[in-house]
Amino acid sequence: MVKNMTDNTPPLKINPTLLKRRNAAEKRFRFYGLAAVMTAVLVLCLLLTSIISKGYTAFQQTYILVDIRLDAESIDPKGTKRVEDLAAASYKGLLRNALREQFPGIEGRKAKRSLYGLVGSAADFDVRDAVLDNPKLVGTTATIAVKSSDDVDSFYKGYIPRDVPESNRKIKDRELAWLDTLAADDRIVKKFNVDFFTNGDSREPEEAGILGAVVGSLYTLAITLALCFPIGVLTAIYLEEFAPTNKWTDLIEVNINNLAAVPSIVFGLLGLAIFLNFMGLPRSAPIVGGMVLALMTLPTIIIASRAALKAVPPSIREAALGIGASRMQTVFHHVLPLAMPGILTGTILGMAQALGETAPLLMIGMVAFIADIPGSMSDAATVLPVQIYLWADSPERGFVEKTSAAIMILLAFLVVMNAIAVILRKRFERRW
Amino acid sequence: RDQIRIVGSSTVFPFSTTVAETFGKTTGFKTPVVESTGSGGGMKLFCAGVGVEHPDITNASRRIKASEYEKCTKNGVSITEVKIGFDGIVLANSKQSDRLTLTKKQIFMALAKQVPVDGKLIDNPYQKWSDIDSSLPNSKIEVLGPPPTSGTRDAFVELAMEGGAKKFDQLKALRKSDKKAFKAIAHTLREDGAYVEAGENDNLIIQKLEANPQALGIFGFSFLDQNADKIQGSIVEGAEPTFENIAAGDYGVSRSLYFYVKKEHVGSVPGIQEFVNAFTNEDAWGDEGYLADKGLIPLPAADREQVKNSARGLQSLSM
Amino acid sequence: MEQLALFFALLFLTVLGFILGKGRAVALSGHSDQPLHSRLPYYGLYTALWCGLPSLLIMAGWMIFEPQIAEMLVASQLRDSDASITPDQLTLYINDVVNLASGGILSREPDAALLSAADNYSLFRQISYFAMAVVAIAFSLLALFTSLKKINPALRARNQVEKVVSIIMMISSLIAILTTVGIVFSLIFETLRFFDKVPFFDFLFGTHWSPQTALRSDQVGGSGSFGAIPLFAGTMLITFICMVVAIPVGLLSAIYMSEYAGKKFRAFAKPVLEVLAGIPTVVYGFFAALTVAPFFRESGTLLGLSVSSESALAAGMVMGIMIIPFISSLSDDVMNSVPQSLRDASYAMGATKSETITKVIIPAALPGIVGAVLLAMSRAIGETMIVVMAAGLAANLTANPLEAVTTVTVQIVTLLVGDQEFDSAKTLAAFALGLLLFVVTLVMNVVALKVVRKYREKYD
Amino acid sequence: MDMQNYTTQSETATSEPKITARDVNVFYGASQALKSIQLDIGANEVTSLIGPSGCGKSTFLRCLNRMNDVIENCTVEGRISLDGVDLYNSGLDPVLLRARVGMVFQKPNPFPKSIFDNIAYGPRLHGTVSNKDELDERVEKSLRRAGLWEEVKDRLDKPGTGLSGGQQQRLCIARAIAINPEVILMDEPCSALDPIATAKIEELIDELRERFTIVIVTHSMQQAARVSQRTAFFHLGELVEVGETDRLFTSPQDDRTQGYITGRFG
Amino acid sequence: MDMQNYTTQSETATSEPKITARDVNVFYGASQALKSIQLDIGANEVTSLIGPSGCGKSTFLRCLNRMNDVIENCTVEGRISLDGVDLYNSGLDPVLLRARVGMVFQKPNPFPKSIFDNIAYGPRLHGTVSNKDELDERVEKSLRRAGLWEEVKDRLDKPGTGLSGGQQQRLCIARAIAINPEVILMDEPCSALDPIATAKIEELIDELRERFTIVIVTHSMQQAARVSQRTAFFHLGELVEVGETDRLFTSPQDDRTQGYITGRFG
Ligand SMILES: Nc1ncnc2c1ncn2[C@@H]1O[C@H](COP(=O)(O)OP(=O)(O)OP(=O)(O)O)[C@@H](O)[C@H]1O
Ligand SMILES: Nc1ncnc2c1ncn2[C@@H]1O[C@H](COP(=O)(O)OP(=O)(O)OP(=O)(O)O)[C@@H](O)[C@H]1O
Ligand SMILES: [Mg+2]
Ligand SMILES: [Mg+2]
Ligand SMILES: O=P([O-])([O-])[O-]
Repeated sequence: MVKNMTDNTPPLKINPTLLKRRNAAEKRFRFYGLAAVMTAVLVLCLLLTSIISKGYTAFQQTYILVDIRLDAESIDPKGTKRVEDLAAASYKGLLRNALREQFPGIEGRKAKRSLYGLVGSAADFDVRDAVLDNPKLVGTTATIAVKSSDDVDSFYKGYIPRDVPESNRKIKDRELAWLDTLAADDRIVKKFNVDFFTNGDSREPEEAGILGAVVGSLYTLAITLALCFPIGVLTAIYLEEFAPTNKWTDLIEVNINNLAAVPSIVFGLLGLAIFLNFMGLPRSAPIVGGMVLALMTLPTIIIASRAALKAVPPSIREAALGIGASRMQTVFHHVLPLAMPGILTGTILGMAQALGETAPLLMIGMVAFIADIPGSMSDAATVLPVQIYLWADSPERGFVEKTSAAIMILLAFLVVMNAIAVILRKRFERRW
Repeated sequence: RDQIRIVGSSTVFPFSTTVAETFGKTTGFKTPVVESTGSGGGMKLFCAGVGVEHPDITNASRRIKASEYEKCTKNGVSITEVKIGFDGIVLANSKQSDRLTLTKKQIFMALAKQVPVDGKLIDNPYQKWSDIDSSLPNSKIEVLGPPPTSGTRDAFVELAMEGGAKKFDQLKALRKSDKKAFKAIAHTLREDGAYVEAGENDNLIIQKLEANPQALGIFGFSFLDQNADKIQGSIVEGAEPTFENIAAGDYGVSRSLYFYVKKEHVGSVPGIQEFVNAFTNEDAWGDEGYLADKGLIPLPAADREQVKNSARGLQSLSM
Repeated sequence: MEQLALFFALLFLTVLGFILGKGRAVALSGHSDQPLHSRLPYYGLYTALWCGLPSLLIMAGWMIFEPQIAEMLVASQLRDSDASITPDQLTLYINDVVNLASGGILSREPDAALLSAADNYSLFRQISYFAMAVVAIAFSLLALFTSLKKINPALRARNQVEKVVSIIMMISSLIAILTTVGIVFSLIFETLRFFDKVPFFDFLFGTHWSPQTALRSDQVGGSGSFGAIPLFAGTMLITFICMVVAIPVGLLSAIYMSEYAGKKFRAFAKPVLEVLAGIPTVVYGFFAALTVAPFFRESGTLLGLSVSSESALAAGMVMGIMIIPFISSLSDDVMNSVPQSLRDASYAMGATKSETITKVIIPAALPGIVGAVLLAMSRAIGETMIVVMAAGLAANLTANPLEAVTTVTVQIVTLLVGDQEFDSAKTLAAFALGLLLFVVTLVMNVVALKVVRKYREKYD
Repeated sequence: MDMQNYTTQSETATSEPKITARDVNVFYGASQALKSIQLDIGANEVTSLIGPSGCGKSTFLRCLNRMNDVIENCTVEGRISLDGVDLYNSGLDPVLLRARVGMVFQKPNPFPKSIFDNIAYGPRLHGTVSNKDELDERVEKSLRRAGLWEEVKDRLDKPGTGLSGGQQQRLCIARAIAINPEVILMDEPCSALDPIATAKIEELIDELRERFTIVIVTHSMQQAARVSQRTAFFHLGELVEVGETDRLFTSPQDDRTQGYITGRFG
Repeated sequence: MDMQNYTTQSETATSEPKITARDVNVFYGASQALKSIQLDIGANEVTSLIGPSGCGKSTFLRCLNRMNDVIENCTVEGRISLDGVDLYNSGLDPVLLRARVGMVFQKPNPFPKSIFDNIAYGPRLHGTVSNKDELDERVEKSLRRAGLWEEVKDRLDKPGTGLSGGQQQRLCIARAIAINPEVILMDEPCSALDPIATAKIEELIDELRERFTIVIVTHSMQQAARVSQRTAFFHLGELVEVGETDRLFTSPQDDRTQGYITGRFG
């Protein structure tokens, strides 16, 4: 053995140029980090601003106050005053009469059509609702607020400029004059658009609502979460903590990673083949959509959970095993809680993806026009991204703001969904 | 199942859904579920068989093909065809630029992959509209249109491109001798960037047109109708794409829209007959019906009468 | 809703099983000199599992098969009375019967036969429900008694319970395998049909992709228009651009959040970034097509570059933004769980924070980070909407990010949702593309696994 | 090899052996860490394992409660039995084994939980307490016996990872004895402790010995002499010599032992 | 308070003080771990810190190279200076400080890298070696001085985490001295070492003292007596007494010191 190893190297001389470089590198690194976060946040703000600025107007709706003569003969000829009879009556004619009375002297079918076009195509239902609310109105002349058409609505929201040539304008000069008269009479009012939150889909922008899609998303994602979270976490635990390390486990691992790269529409094909054609489940149903999305989300959760489990230091496992805990107990008492933040992150990302996905649903019939609000998991339903996709593809101009508003609802949905996971994740977080 | 299921063309989708919604509101039946699967996808589902798991109606932006008909028959499906109206396919650009006046021949020259020049077929050499005809603007040829998988594109090449190709004597001769070769030339759009495959979201195309006044877009008439304040349709063969021109058949690039009813389901799935009646009602598909507001170009009144009778009588289609 | 009642009944029995099982164990531990093998709750769980699991499975199975049986019954009845009816008509007839029985809307006035069939049907359903309830509850009770009887100090209750849990775990991991099998099967037949029409090598090595041409000329594949190379090249190009954006931004964000930022900032920034993953892709598509792409085109024009209005660059970049949270959040989590003692060791050597991060923390967290990057990349490969809207659908074989390209996934989607024909090569190509992509990513993942194995550092 | 051989190498335990190890070989991957170890560990006595760093003491200790199972590339050969039951080949549940054979690890490894929960984990796990009061009592008693109670009684709900090195070590001792295992394996339990705390732990060991069997790894020969009845000396993976502690320290039979205890070793 | 006060409490260092601590208070959250510590640490000598477990030795040590900065709720008050430069309030770069003031932690914490890379980490970081040969040489020398070379020379590319407890501890010592810091802080560097390895490390410390300043925490009073010139006794967060090692052990002035070194403490 070397006895004399006395070291004569001088104490560490800090090389000032190197130190300067290192410090500069440090500053740069930190700055890059902050810049990265800020870039991402900035882009998000940009996106959100553009969505909100386009969509906030959808929460308001323009109404026209019309004096309607609700003569009993046409509404309630038998005079029963029963709700069913009042509901079954036709109010379209009354509304049209009222409009003609408002602007007497309009001749010609074209002119009449454009006059009727001032109010929404389902404006007669506003009249009906007013009558049902207060059956005493029958026989009187009442001032009732009816929805304006989407063009009029757009005009009052400033989407249709006044000072352009008539040919470039959706509201023609004649209609403009009528509207000005109405406005001068204080007959144009804006109200909060309740229908947007309580209606299902419609082909008329002013009637279209988001509720059907929200309920559909709720059902679908409930199924997705109920399936993919437990299955994903259990799979991750099995692979990470229990499975013997051999070729098979490698195969499963590669396989799961690979599933993440399978285009989502292929999951739709799978769902079509298995759930619809083989198992005979109903088309367009949230239950099928939920299962398909669960299969799609599974790899995300598994991969994130495995990474989180792997990151728990072995000494903690040893401590528990050394006390006589079984592997299962060790995992569920110690490892899993410590891995929870990562698992929840995976869940957040996976569910966010599931919430925004359209392509796989195409194959199983959820990209559809469905006006009725789904009442159960096996009723036909759409989901929010599908609604957005359909509205974005509609020719009517009024759907532009609805599309953005629907995106806002989807993001709100996302935030609420994530909030729970984010709070949980914070509670589980600790360093060791 | 007590709800009608409709699948099929994305072009017919807006009309079909409008009728479905009104039908749901005004009758005791549930609102039909309408899926947008594309004409071909719809046919595939529709012809797969009879039974609750198969759709009752399919929409199509083209007539059913013989192969599809055979498949249907093979699977025991007998169908009633309902032609509902026309859709104009328009070439449009931003109002910031001048309106174009084109012939089909010019469209062909602008968009075909190979064009005859001095008797020889060569790769399309035209980069600017003015290269084709000096009366056209001196701007780059840039046309945004649907991908090969779209029915709209099918119709466009058939109507505009083929029509243009026929104007060349050489190609006309070829058509007689070798129909396939002719079609291959007439139907192949150039792939050097002048024709941009822009997906099937027509609103996106319109917004892209606004951003890029040089560009032309290809899409259905209803989008032009709704966005008349921003874009203008090019005049083709002397006719502007207006409601009246298309309805009268003056505007050459237009196609018929259909839906097909599965007869076996009538009487089993509630409401099919009533739905057909609602669709073929003047309130809906008439000259002043609500579908016209949505951009559907109605059939001439006589045709309407005839189609209505055959549809309501559920006459079987035979090919 | 009757099923729900039964479900709750079984749930009740399960809870009861737990209580009784535990109670029996308590009693045993009271007057038995042999100590119990497991803790008391495990005996409860043991009984509960026996009470609940099998009968719930019975119930589930019953509910899956019972309607089929009921319909078969109606069908056989009908066939007896009318032999000429075809199977297709049968399903419609059954639909009527079911509608009638469940009080739904009817398509026609019910005739006597229909009414009686509906009566029979509802009767059968009632009997069946009753039978199911009896069987499930009987089984549950039986299991309760036998398992209670089995409880003795030597019963390895914990091991039994854990065994059940581990079986459930194994089944869970089987689902991933089954999904893969399902995917392969739902692609393979169509793919084989496709290769009947298009030669395998033309598809694999062809450099021209134009499915429409081939179809219209009715001499499919002859022109070599089904060459998948441009699609895979496009996929690679876009994915590459996407990762060039997402990896640095994501990783640096993760580093900043886990190592530099204060608790509050992190608690705020992390969920905010995660919103990026949840914005629907249509929104990104519009953003890419209407904001980013024109911006590139105009800047390109200023620089004298020709940038097409649909470019791989715009689509890739926006896609990169979308997948940032996949990298940032997952990497942040794994870096956060690197033990503090390792940081201490590095700091004490006079390392700056950034040196500690790059030399100690990232290597220690590498498997997790690579996993996150692979996951993000997978998402990029699978994304459609943004590419359709911003990069177009034209299959160009180019490495120039300023040109339009298309990706495999986009082609799969457009082929599947576009106008299709039965058995045309065009439609079948979607399946072949899907399968080929599957194989390609599989190879990629195998390589990645090998690499990670090699560089893995195990701490503690 | 026959039994005669062993006795020359390792005197039989003073009492009936609680644990017997025969021909134990341990490998980490390809490298052998323990070579053919034969050792009896007597019941109700303290056996100390001594030897230079890296000689395999911890490895041997971890064989006794099968903690080596969790190390990926570690293989154990040979036969180790507890009360005559083979630990490795008789289908014995390692979980039960570890509940009977408690362990204090060389590096303190408290759970990232509160001090209370650290101690309470074992009793809760094995259900050896029936109510909260008993649990409180058990926690307090364990902490007291490990000499930690006074220091932490006001902060039982604070994380165990926020303790000083020596406190963590005592916490781990308290955690191990809280479940009253039959055998306690301690890997340098006093390495981070001051003399007073050490004395306290030694006292504890002495007290535990009356009812339990204890194996302790230590580097302090004084400590080995103070607390153990028998001592085993390991060197380079071999068990060089084992015998009554007094005997081993006063008249070692092997040169290597001699060298080690007189500090002449190199 | 004036300077007079300090000298009564803590004799001035034998040589010019390298580090001076004045009025140092350290808090973990609300609880105070160190109370008004005044201490001078002389250059080129070994100062040992002794005291019962949990009294704040590690905490004090970690103040000297600002390792407490990384503990979330830890606040340090008072003034500590190295060569007259205030560590906390003068804008001194802690990174630079830590390069000059090396540390060996109480719990060995090797990087999950190869043994070679563990040692090479520091020299590479500070660019103190210019080529591979020099680096190899530096690694070998450091390992030799820590007495680990013979045991690991064949497995330099194996992970440092696969070493035994004592080996890990020596690895960490080797890692710290590989960058030749001016001051070396060692928190119980021999806790997991056998007597021979301990002797080796003590020899190293003695040798290092010639050119460096060393602060060592130890529980072994013998070790403190053997290696250190000055000893400081901590108790319950207070610095009770500090002085020349011989003096402190032979004639402690404080009762508490007396109690601790004679082992009567409770
Ligand atoms: N991170 C922390 N959070 C809260 N309290 C702490 C933390 N670290 C140490 N303490 C407390 O501060 C006091 C001093 O701890 P320190 O680690 O300095 O003790 P020590 O003298 O090194 O003891 P030992 O010899 O056991 O290592 C102890 O009471 C300890 O519990
Ligand atoms: N996980 C492991 N992988 C590979 N080798 C290991 C591992 N653990 C220990 N070894 C090696 O096995 C030998 C015995 O290690 P062990 O931990 O049993 O020593 P020890 O006697 O406890 O030493 P110490 O007193 O230093 O703790 C050593 O050479 C060590 O390097
Ligand atoms: Mg050891
Ligand atoms: Mg300490
Ligand atoms: O959906 P298509 O109308 O294009 O078939």
